[in-house]
Amino acid sequence: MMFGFSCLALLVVMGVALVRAFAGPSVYDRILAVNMFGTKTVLFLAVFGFFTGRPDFLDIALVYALINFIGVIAVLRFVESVTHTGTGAD
Amino acid sequence: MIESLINIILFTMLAATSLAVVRLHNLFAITMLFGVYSLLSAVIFVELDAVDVAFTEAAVGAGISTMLILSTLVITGHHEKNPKHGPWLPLVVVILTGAVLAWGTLDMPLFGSLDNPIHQHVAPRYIQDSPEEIGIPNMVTSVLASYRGYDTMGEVVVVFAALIGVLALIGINEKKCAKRQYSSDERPPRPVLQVMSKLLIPYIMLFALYVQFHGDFGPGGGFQAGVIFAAAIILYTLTFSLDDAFDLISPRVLRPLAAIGVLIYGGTGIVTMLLGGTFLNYSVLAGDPKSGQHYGILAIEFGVGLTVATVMMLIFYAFVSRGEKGKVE
Amino acid sequence: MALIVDALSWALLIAGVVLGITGAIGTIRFPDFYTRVHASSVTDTLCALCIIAGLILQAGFTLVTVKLVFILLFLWYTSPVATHALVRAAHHMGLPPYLSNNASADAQKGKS
Amino acid sequence: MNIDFVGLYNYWVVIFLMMVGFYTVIAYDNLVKKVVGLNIFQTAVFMMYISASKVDGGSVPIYSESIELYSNPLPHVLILTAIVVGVAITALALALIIRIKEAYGTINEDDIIRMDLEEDARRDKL
Repeated sequence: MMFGFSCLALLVVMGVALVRAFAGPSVYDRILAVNMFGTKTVLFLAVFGFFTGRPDFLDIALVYALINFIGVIAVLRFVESVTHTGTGAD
Repeated sequence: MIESLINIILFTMLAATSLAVVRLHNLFAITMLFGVYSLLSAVIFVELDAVDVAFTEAAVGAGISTMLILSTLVITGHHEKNPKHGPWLPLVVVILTGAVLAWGTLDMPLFGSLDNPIHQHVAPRYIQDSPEEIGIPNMVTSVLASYRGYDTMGEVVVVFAALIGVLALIGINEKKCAKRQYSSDERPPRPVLQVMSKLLIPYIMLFALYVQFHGDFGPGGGFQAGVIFAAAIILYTLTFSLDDAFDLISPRVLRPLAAIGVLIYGGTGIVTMLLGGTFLNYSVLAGDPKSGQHYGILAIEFGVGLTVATVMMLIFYAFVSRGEKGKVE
Repeated sequence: MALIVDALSWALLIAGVVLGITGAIGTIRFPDFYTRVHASSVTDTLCALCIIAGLILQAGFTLVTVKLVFILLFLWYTSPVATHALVRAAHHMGLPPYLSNNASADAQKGKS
Repeated sequence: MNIDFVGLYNYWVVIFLMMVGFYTVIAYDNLVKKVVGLNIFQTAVFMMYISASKVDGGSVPIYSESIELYSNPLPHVLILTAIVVGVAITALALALIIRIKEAYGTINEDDIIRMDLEEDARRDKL
């Protein structure tokens, strides 16, 4: 039961991060929101494994963390390499 | 109760993300949200018990697709022109099609019901007999590598064919840029990232090996492991430079390895035929059919992992070298 | 004994979730990018620690615990680095911070 | 009529995603955005299959002695295959887009069609 409620609360946090990702306004705000969404999702996956009673599949959370990190680095790299006009706002 | 609530929230978030992807006009923002969309669908796959699929989607779908779209945007530019024609005609077409499909769902078997027709045929046999017949607990791996081995072989060939297509279309520019020397009072770019990726990359590769060989018992296998291995090199390329990555693993080495992976897969099939079995029937590989299946699955998963890892690295090299160094002369 | 462990793990989970929600509110309510980074990144590490410690108490000494520790280490390792890279990039590209003596900020104050 | 909201919600979202992807492909001119739309459509199909494979009270199809009921592993295999093929197709499409950008200087479909038509008209005159 406890795990279920933790899952729901983490979903709320993920939803809020998504709102920030939709709203922007600058590219960096979006990257921040995506990064935060990713870390909270890793935690969600970990808790969800316990919620369903089969917590042996935490490898997915690890891969998720890894891909999320590499994704953020890649976005930064490519945003840097395209010379941006002004403040990086949309 | 909580389960269906989580399900509904996740699906709603997915729908909202897809809508945001379409509404934005900065292609970088679109790509980022598309990455979120992929990762979110991976979470939904976990929630729907499809851990292997989630693993693949997180690694292949979210990681590689996003990376490729980003490196394409470097070449094509990231601002979208406003469409000249109004949205009304496509909107009408889409709403009509959607309405018809939604009407069709009313006859669908309900989500989660056990009497859904797809649970009646073939699947019960896999679920009941595969742990006995193949001897490995992960049913998805048994079906993927053994029962439907032809299918997976075709898929590996498709991935290889895509590599050939990409290399034919854009190629890899292996010309070295002049090495930049840093004077003593000037720091190299991204020092923090470089140090941490140096520390991290060996563990990522170790984790890839774990995923490769643990695929029989948990989620994982050649596809996922290959992509994670490629992700380590991609991280290296991103934090250092393309030339450094070429020094580390040259495309000259990778190209034959991609073909060797496919050959290992096909060769396993040939060996089973030579030993008197049918193509890709691993039971003949050892005296005991179960150990034979084990050896066979290990061999073909290795082939899959090798091909996928090298293909992903080569495709990434191709896109990034096109962006940084221009056309192949 | 089991009850104490349960209660402790629940308390840790609740603490982690509350921290997460605090950070989320921060990212929505704060006025500009740099303050939002502060809100999310500071809560991130402790939130991860609390939740994963709570789960470890539930899991006991198994492979699951080892994996949880790896996830925690990975998050602790990558999350600050990502934040660092992000803020550094934003600063280099000239994203202006929101300052109280900023002309635009004063104009906003005057409006509200 | 009695409609089971929880039982059909997944399918409705799947249809919504499909239509969003379809709309992106037919209404926008930017080729990269079209590829993203195709990917959204594709993910909708994945969701459809995986939703159908879920069994209430079932568990991950990895054998364990304490588990009685498993979700259907067959759609998982099909979709796992489809995801990797999808990425291969995306890579090929993006490579084509890069070539189009180099040949035409734009990735806007309208401009490309206009340039093609002008080229045809010029050839006809000759």
